[in-house]
Amino acid sequence: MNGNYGWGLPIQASTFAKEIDLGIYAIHGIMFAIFILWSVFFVYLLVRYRARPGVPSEHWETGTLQSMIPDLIVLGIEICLILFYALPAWSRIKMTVPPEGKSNVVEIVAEQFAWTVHYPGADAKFGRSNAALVDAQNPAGLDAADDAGKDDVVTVNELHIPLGKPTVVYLSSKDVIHSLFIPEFRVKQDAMPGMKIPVWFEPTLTGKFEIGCAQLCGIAHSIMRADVFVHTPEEYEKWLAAQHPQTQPY
Amino acid sequence: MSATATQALGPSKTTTGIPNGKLGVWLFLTSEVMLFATLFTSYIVLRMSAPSWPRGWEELNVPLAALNTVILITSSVTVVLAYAAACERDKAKFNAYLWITILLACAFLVVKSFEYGHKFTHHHFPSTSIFFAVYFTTTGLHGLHVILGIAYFAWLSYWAKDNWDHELFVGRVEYGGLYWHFVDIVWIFLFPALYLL
Amino acid sequence: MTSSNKAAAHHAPDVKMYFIIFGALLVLTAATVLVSYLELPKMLGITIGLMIATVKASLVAAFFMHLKGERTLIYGFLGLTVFFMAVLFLLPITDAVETEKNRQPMAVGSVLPQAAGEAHHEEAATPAAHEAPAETKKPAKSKKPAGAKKSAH
Amino acid sequence: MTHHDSHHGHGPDDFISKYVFSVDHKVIGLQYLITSLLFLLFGFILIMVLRWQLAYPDQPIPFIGNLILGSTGGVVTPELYNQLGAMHGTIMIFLGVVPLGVAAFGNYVLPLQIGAPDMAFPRLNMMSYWIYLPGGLLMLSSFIMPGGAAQSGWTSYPPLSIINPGQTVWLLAMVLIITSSLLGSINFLVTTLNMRAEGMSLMRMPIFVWAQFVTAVLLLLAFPPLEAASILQLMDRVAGTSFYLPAGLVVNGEALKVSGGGQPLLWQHLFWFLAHPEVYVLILPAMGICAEIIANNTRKPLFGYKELVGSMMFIGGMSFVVWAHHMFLSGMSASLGNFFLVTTMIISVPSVAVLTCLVYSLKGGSIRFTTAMLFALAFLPMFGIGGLTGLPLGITVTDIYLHDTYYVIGHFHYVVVTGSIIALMAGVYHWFPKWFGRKMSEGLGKLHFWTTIVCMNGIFFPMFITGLAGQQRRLYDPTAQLHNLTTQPLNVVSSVFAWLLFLAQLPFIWNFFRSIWHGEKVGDNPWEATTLEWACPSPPPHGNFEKPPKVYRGPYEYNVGKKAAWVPQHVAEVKA
Repeated sequence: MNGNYGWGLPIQASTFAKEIDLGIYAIHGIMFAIFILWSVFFVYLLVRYRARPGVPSEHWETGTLQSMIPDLIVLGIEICLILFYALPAWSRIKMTVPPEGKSNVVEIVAEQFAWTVHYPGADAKFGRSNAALVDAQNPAGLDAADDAGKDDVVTVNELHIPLGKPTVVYLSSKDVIHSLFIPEFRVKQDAMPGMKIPVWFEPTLTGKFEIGCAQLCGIAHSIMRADVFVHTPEEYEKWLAAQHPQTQPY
Repeated sequence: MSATATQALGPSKTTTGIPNGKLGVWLFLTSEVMLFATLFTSYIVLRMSAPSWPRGWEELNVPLAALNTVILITSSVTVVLAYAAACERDKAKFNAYLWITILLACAFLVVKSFEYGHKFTHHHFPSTSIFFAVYFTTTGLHGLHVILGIAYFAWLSYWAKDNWDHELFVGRVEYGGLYWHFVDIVWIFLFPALYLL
Repeated sequence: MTSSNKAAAHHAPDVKMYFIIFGALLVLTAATVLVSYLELPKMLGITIGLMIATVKASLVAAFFMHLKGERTLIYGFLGLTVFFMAVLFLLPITDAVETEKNRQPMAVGSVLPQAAGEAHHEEAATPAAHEAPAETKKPAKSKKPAGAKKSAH
Repeated sequence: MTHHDSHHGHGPDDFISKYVFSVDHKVIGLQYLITSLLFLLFGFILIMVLRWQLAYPDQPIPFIGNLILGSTGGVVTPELYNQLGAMHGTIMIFLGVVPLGVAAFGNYVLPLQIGAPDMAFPRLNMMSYWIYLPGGLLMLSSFIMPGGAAQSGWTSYPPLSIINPGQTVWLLAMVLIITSSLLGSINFLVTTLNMRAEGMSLMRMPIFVWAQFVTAVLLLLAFPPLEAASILQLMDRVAGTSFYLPAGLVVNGEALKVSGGGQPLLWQHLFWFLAHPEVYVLILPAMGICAEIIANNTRKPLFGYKELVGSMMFIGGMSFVVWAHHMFLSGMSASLGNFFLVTTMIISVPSVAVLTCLVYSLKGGSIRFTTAMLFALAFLPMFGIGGLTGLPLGITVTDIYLHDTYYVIGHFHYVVVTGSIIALMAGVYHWFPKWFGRKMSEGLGKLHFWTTIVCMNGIFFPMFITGLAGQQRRLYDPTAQLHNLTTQPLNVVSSVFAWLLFLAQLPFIWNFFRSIWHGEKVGDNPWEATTLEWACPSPPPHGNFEKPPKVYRGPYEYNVGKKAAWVPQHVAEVKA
């Protein structure tokens, strides 16, 4: 699906993308309306009350309440936006994480200029990892002693997820603050070192999408990208099986 | 000293009736309150998010700190007595109390240097653990303020010799006192927070 | 007399009061130290310690700093500062409390600052979640951070 | 008031204490003016180089490329790109707009407007400039330090700011600048409260003085937390502590030798605790200047003086509880996100109130379109766009998508550049006659106005489109990511307009310096204004007023029911 980016918002490829876009379009609609009204009134005032010889200026004053009508209108709009849109959507998107039983759980560890993705494999349990064992063949530092890690799969800069069920990503970082940003899914969450933050999204389209880093993380911040492959469930199982389980060179 | 605006107006002829200097010192103290409030917030946030945090007396020397607290409280009293002496125009008593205050402040620093020296010999540096980082930074910044206080009082005692009847003299003694009481209040909160909790 | 006699007469310093306050402060200091020796439960110890400190601070502020008879403008600025200080305290601390569940020793292993060489292999640096880490066979050369040595809360 | 007369005539005479180490608020105001305008220009040059890299990634800069970047053959390296970005932000805010708006205009105009002979603490005033200047020069010198200038954004988030080179000098310079601003704010507050002319009650003070008053309170109470946070970060970098470094950081391969236990979020909280009041420190003086100019050039009192004052104080108060709308997605707890969502929406109301009052002030006026008025009028719609685009960023849900994209950059530049900076330019055109006794040329002024407004919109409006398309901010090479390819032409458009904006400033610079000596000579009150600064000769002598003025009425008495078209504040009752 890459490549069909235009000047507007990218295509909506996750369940809550529609909700976020609704908010963006609605707010921009309100903004244009307010701006147009104010501009017309502003230009009218400039033309009507420009300095003309012999026409003195006359002061007019209104009660405080009457002068605050535009502010009350803006406040009313904002209260509606908060109550009916922001609070419910925020609690749905950020504050609740779908149950791990019914969702595809993945661990992403951001580091300076790469995304290490760690899949629990068939047993849905993550093997213990240890920084001391991190090297080229073992980017996630999987500990061979732990049997849960036998069927784990580790990919770098590639995230493979199945369609049809939500994916819960446990996001953390090795060194500095990065930010997982998937434009098509409308997902963005800072990867904070020392914290493991759950982020969830449910894809609605299959295909290849792009992950970018949205927080300045050093000199190669702009080339720290990765790809998301959304497979149909069968394709995903095939892909998972094809990955040889992560063997630990002794 | 060129005739500046402060002399022209004098303290009691200001619009709000509060002398310029006093309002200025109080504003400076509010900004200092925010400075130390930030250090306390950082201490609390770091302590609450740390998996384990040693109790104050396990690492630090409480008797020495208690002595320091007594020293600072006494110096707070002697400074206010110096201000009282300045109000009653008693030059000898003023000089005596001022010098006691300066000596007590120096004693505080000496006790503090013993404490730091003891820590350094035991390889406890700010980089050893987050507890020592907070301890050294907070008490270090407080110590810096004590040094600033000593410098002000030293200048005040030198300036008092030939400006005893200067229009702003009593005010400047009061402002020094206000600053010093603030430094004492910071230590009053610092002592239990770091050593006893 | 100095022209700021208004300032002098304003709060005639009565020396006797200063010595009473001095005594009270010393007593309260002793009380703080004694309370800490009682090995009270943590939260109770904190609240008592801070209450005593607040009483001492208000004594110093009210009498030594002559805040008692001060003008309302100074109270106004101090009130504003206390409000902003409260905001500066409460919000970051609520954040620290609420993100506790996300905070965890590094998934990729928490490497304690030790001599790089030999300590690596034999010590499985399992992330010390909340209990004291298992004592290793041979204590690492440099002193472990104080936090890890003593028992947790 | 015998003191006063002797004081008036006694001003310093030798060159050093008259112009360099002067304690006269007017000279210090001009020193701040020239220094901050130069810093603004330097910060602008930095971003022009950066915009070349954004428009044409990895291609050498023609003509001057080898001159300035000889070592790399004219190509902007990633390290230099990050330095340019971080230093552009730092210089423009802390060394450019705040000193210009608060220190330059505040120092010069505020004492005049309240009828004071000078600041409350003249020596402290001088000291604050002479701490600001070394702070600024130290910040500039960080470019030639080993490791270069700061490279982790003007927000210097740890752990990146602790791992990256160049941040130590940035922190030291910041501590100096913060100390200078603190001393300045104490001076402003005491002067405004204590040294007002007789009869100048709080509700008779001009709006500009109110704006500076609220700004000084913000500076006084918001800067110390950043000073403490900077000291903690300085300890992290120099003394090896780990206030902001959690345990177990692995930086390109090996573990970081730190004791751990730190919290990166702690820095973000403390930094934004300052930085949000800071952005109101940027905009409040601009609002004050626009209010003065609009009242003067519509020849009528401002609409809703009490509402304006109330709104400014409400902005000042609320600005301390909104800071974490910068941190909705930074790992902060989501429920706190809701709290800051609500406070952010509340604080947007007084900004709308100020705009409403200023636009309503035009109704019923007889508007003179001087250059200063053109700039002040342009402030209204431009700041309107800036404010409105803040709405989707303030709402938590839409911020998920728009956070850290070019939409954010468009938003805050519309507020700061087409908001504060053009208002400050308006202030220069408006008060120039008071400073030098001569007027700046209106022709060059109008040329400067129209070209600047067009170029500014040309730079920042495309940023909304690139932001909506998802281009992240601070990208060295946007074309490295597929979703930014289609909006790359917009980056070129912004860059071209940025370079044109530099050309548009040349008439202003020429006009400014030529008019000091060759501008059209004018009397004490060329704009026929009623506020007190026009009651003293221009340029005002040392001690400002022959005898301290008395104030009889509000600041903007333009033909309010009396026969005279306008009645200055200090004139006694007009004879029937």
